[in-house]
Amino acid sequence: MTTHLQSQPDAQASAPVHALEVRGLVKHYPGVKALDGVDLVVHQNEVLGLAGENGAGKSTLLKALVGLVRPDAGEIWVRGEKVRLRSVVEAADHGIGMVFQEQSLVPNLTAAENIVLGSEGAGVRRGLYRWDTMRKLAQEQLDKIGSQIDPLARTDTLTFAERQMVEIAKVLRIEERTSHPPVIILDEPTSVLESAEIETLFTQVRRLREFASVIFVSHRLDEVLDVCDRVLVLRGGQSVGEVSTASAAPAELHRMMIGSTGSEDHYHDTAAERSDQPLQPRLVVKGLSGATFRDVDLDVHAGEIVGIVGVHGSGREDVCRALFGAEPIEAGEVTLDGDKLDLSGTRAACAAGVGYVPAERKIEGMVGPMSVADNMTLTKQKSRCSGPLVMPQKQATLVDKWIERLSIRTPHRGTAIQRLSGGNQQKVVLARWLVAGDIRLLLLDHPTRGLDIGARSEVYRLMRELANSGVATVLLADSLEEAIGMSDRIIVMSDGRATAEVGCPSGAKPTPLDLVKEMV
Amino acid sequence: MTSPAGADTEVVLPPRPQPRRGVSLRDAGPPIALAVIFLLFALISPGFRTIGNVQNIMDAAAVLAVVTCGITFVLMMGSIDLSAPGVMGAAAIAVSLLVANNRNGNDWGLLGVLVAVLLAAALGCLSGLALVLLKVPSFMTTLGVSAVGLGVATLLFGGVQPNISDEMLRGWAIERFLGLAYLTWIAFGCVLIGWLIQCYSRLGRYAFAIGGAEEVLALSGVKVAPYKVAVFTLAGAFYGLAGVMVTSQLSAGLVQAGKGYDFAAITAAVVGGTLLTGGRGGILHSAVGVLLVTVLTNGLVQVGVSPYWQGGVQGLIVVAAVAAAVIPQRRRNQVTK
Amino acid sequence: MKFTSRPTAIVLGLTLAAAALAGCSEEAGGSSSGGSEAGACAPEDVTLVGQVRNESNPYEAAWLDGGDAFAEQVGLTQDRLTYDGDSTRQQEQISQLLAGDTECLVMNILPNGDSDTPPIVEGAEEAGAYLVTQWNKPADLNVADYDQWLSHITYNGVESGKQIGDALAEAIGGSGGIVALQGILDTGAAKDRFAGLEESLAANPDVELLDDQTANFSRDEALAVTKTLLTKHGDDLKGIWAANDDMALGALAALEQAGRTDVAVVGIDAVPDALTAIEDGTMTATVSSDGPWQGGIGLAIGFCVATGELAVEDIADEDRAWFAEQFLITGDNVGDFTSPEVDAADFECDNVFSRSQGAIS
Amino acid sequence: MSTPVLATPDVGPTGDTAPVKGGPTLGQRLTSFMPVIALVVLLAALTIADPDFLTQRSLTAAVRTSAPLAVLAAGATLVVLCGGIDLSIAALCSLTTVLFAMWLPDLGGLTTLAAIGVAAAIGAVQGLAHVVLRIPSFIVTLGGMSIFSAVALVISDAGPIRIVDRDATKWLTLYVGGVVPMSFFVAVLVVAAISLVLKLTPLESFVRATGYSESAARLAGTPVDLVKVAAFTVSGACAGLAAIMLVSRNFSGSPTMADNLLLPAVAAIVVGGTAITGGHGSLWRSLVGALVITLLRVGLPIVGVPSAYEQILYGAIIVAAVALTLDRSKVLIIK
Repeated sequence: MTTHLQSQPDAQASAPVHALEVRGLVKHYPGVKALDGVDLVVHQNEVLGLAGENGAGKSTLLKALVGLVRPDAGEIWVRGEKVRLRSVVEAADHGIGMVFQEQSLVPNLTAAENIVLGSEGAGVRRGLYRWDTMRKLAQEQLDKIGSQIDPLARTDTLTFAERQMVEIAKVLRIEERTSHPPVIILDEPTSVLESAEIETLFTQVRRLREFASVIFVSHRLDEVLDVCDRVLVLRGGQSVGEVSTASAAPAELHRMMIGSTGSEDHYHDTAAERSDQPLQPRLVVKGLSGATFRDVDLDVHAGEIVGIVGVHGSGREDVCRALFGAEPIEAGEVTLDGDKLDLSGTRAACAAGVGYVPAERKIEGMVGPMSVADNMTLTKQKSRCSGPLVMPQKQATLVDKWIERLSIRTPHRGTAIQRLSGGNQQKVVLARWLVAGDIRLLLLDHPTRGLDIGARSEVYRLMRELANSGVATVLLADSLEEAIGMSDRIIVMSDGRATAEVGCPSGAKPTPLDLVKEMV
Repeated sequence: MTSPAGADTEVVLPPRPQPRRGVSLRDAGPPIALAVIFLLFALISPGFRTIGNVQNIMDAAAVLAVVTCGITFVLMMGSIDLSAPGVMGAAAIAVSLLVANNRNGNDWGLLGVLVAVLLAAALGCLSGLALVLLKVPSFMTTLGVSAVGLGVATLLFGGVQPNISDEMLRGWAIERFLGLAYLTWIAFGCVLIGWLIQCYSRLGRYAFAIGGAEEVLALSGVKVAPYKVAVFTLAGAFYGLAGVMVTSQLSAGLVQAGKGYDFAAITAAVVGGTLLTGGRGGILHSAVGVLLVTVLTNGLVQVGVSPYWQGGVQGLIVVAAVAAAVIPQRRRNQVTK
Repeated sequence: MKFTSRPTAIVLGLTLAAAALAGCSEEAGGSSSGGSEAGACAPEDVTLVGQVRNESNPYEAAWLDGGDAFAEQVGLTQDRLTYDGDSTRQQEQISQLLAGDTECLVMNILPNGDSDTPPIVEGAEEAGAYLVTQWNKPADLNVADYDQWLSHITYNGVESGKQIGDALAEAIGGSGGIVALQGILDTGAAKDRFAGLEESLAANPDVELLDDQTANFSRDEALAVTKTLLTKHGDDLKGIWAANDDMALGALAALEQAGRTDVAVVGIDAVPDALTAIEDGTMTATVSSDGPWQGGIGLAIGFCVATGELAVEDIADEDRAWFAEQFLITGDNVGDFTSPEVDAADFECDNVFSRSQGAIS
Repeated sequence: MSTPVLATPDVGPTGDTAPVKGGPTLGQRLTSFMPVIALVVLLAALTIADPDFLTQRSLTAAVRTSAPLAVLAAGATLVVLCGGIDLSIAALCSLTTVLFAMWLPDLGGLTTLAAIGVAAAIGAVQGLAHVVLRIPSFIVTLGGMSIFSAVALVISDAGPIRIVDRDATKWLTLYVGGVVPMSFFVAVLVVAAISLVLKLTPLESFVRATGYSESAARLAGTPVDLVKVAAFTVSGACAGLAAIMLVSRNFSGSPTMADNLLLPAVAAIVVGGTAITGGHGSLWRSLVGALVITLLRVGLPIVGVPSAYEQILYGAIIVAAVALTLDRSKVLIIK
């Protein structure tokens, strides 16, 4: 048991004063105990990692620290002073600021405005903007992190990564509010970043440590170990232990997070039953061209997982959407099991047994206010209908069956899907294509984005099982490792064309470096 | 990069096009439509292409322009405002009773105008307060406030038409500067002020931001509610001024001074490129929209289209103009509300 | 407000179906139909109702005030109803009114348009309320066919349109171009008046109608339309014929703004502002419609019948639908009309038809 | 977990398939009945102001009055549930009254069906314009509003057309069971029929998915475009039916007859608690909303509120009613 539970903080002992300390924080939601007595200490000038599965209470804890959630019990101490945080502003006044996981910038304002939003200071005098001052203020923040972004660019013209930089620049504004060293919380900052920017970010985090304390949350454990001084592990709303990053390995962290020894085979690469591959590929794409891709050839056999990798702007997302009929094509022919696939719209694709899991789950993947059951049966009417009529009993039985089969954690099939955790939402979205049992081709666009290790692992297992049962899968992976781990074959795309194909059989996987060479 | 597991599939940053600061197709559509329609009418009708008629179009657009200035800020927030008829009616009656008139001995002059505009602003404020305090959608609060405004106007009206004899206010509609009535210059002033507010004030920028991503403002510690109330108040003030302008044109205070201006202004704003979902467009877009609508109205009369058909032709052209603007930008999975 | 469960939905559906089968009837249960005995009412039991479009225009406000004056004369009060120029709302109010106590109900109604009159008449007939309508009535609807519809009063719109048309022609010297501002296109008043103008044009062949546009009886719209017409026709335009005074006043404002003083304007209704304008010489002519008298006379006829001083059978056929007296007002006689007063004598039971200019043909 | 995922799940006994029980709480049930509560409160207030108001005759009249408004609102509710708005209903209704009156002499008994059919077709055309050209529904129907008005004015020669043969609409003036006016009964029937169809088929989830999140619905293979066109078609058909009710009431068709019902109809939808942003709400709510609006339109003046105060009260009450009925847990940001 390497878990050494944190010693009970001693209120009398004034030294050393911690930058931030949390004692016995409790938060109930209807039916869920999100926080169950969490303790946490952040020292001056350290980077504290926070690890835990989805639903472990990370988000709630962070929200409590920036005043978005009011805890039911427990105390928050900032530099030896007990505080009550009722809003983001109060948290900022105490020097606590957060970079949110969901990008929280106003798209139609300039970067400069976003950076100073809510604390314009000298940028606004008597309600009037002073654009020069504002630009200067924003430039100061951007300089801190060495970013080259034009402060007067509209935010929706920036790339994802640039926007993340703007967010960090924005949160650093709290330095101007307090004379004390600030505490900066980074919630999953790397999930959407490209590797060059991740490196910049890590440099930033290390620079931040010079004058601030940082709480760093990421589902990529190696990152956590890389950049943090210490990692605190949460499970079931409690702090279950902490490790020093000097000595720990990802496997050990993982074990603490899930409470038992994790599977060694992260990607469930069982390589079973794949010898009887039919000669004819299930999906054949010939010369597919659209607005952002040209002459793409692709074939996928039944039971095969084909990964497509490519840099930003390679057009792979659009190819994926085009195969689902969600993006217009200019030329090309696509056949599925020898029949021509109608790409005129999403309906035809669904009818042909094509399924698509979009990357933007919350906007495109699910209908938030609708129930788990309705989300699951939205596509395949025969899964819930008899003739034109919905059979509630049939629907309920089927949905409950799938809730159980995929271990979807939901209070009830009638619960609105937006109240589930990300991993469970994604499982419902996947289940939508499975309920009718007629799925032939599955297009997965970043299916594990924003999911924790446990949830990822389950999604991987599901993909594996589907492939084994004969579904052809196209995967746009979150990382090269994921692509390599999951795929049987990898297509490399760049500038809208498929430029290379790399075999990726079990036991003879290429390295990420091999792929990168093909990509550039 | 110390750990290979951190490597992302998106390794290389492609060169990014410089952020657009210039005019996009979306912004260019309405002015082009305006130019095309203007030229079309000019070709067909000799009466249309006279200087006098162009002056007339500018004068006729004045009131609608001021109303649209107000409504644009509300639309930018993603809200909607149907309160113009009531607010304008109340302001029109109020101002006609406060300046020199045939009903009472008041002769407040410019102060009367100010009080009427303040009354209108207060009504606008009421819409905003109901929106943020009662959490009732603006569609309903403004509909309610419009009824309240008409009620107040009817109360003040009291059965006898108030006619104004105040020379200053009457002069606004009659006196001309550089060929245009003072009212038209006031409208220009409103557009300019509106544009300055939109670009250089926190209120304007926040209104824009509320339409873009309201929840983000809250996360950044901005209290949105006061700005919403302020935007509705500002819109009310614009309607009030428009009510005063109608009074000046007619030399009389009418309860119905604002009849029809709600939908006319929304049409103008939308035709100009302001989105009903908020976050896009602005005062200058709306100004173009106002001119477009006014040119249409004027042109159809000039060309001699039957009065029965005018409304229909106007509706058709508005739909066609918007369709022409959106068709090049259609996407397969686009959301259209 | 959702079906909470399927059984509820089905039960509800079945109930509705059963109810439908249960049968339909012509009448709402409990409604006491049929007319009340004429003359059965004590004066203090009579309910007086006046209904006009809205109180926010001077003519109709004066109408209701006239009704109040009559009510006061007989020691009652008048219920003032307005429907904001909304036909459906007028019908809704009437049907609600008739669902109440209709025993001694007297209604003086200004129907919004011709088509609104028949349902009001039928409703009153069925409920037994005494009804007088004014202005709008379909030509083929015969008042004498009904017992409870006592009378329909209007002004001869063709005549008024012609009178002001002639006055306009005279004012511009018998020749030149004029434009017409029409009222709400689907009202009888607008059509009759325009027909009158056409008669006048036929009689004055040198007067040319350059354009006709609608301004919906509205001062504001008339302003905008006139401005456009002024630029369109320029100096060819010598006169403006407006179907009511509000539009004429809007046209005057447009002329003032354009700096034109050489255009003659005529209207109809004799609202106070128009009379002032005629006194000032900026407007040429209008035709009187006496709002306060109209507001009182309808109630007076109904009151007389309800209290038994007048019997429906005794009303001559030509008094069931008649044109009220009207005058062309020009600069010469405007002084006589500037302060209209309600004359109590007009409302005496044997005097109520004294202003008749004959039956509507 | 060795079962192949794709095997069609065998339907076991239902008892052990429900993991957790959970239904709407008392509070949620209360919120869904708020429109009814608002209606009762309003009725009580009117009765206090004038005790004669609460008679069976008077209520029958009110209910009969509300029928066209209820039908108009019910149809438009479908469009609102899909996330759009239909501003053309009133003008389309006026146009249909004219068509009905013009066709009646030739078509006789078939006129009702023909008029509703044409109104539905016009609605469908608007729906197609909306989904094919991707023009916001606000603009399409705003344009439709002026176009239909113009057509109605032209074909009717700008005047009312009287109905001589009243038999074709007589059925609407009957009373069911002696108390319930047939027109209201039909309105309830229409609402029930549409609600049942929605409830019993996947359409309800299509409509809601489209309203809550159109892009997600589309990517789930939901027939978004079809659903929208269908919603506009039903809205058009309802406008047609409302037109026939108006004709039965007025014995004539007129090009401006229903024009003033637009804002009351939208108000009825919102007062019922349907979210103007789409997804959340129901037709039943709009039916109750229509009753509330009708009571306000006719009740206030009848109980003797002077016209100026009546407008002020009307404004204040509709805002208060929406404040009561809107279920804010379903709508995150109020615009």
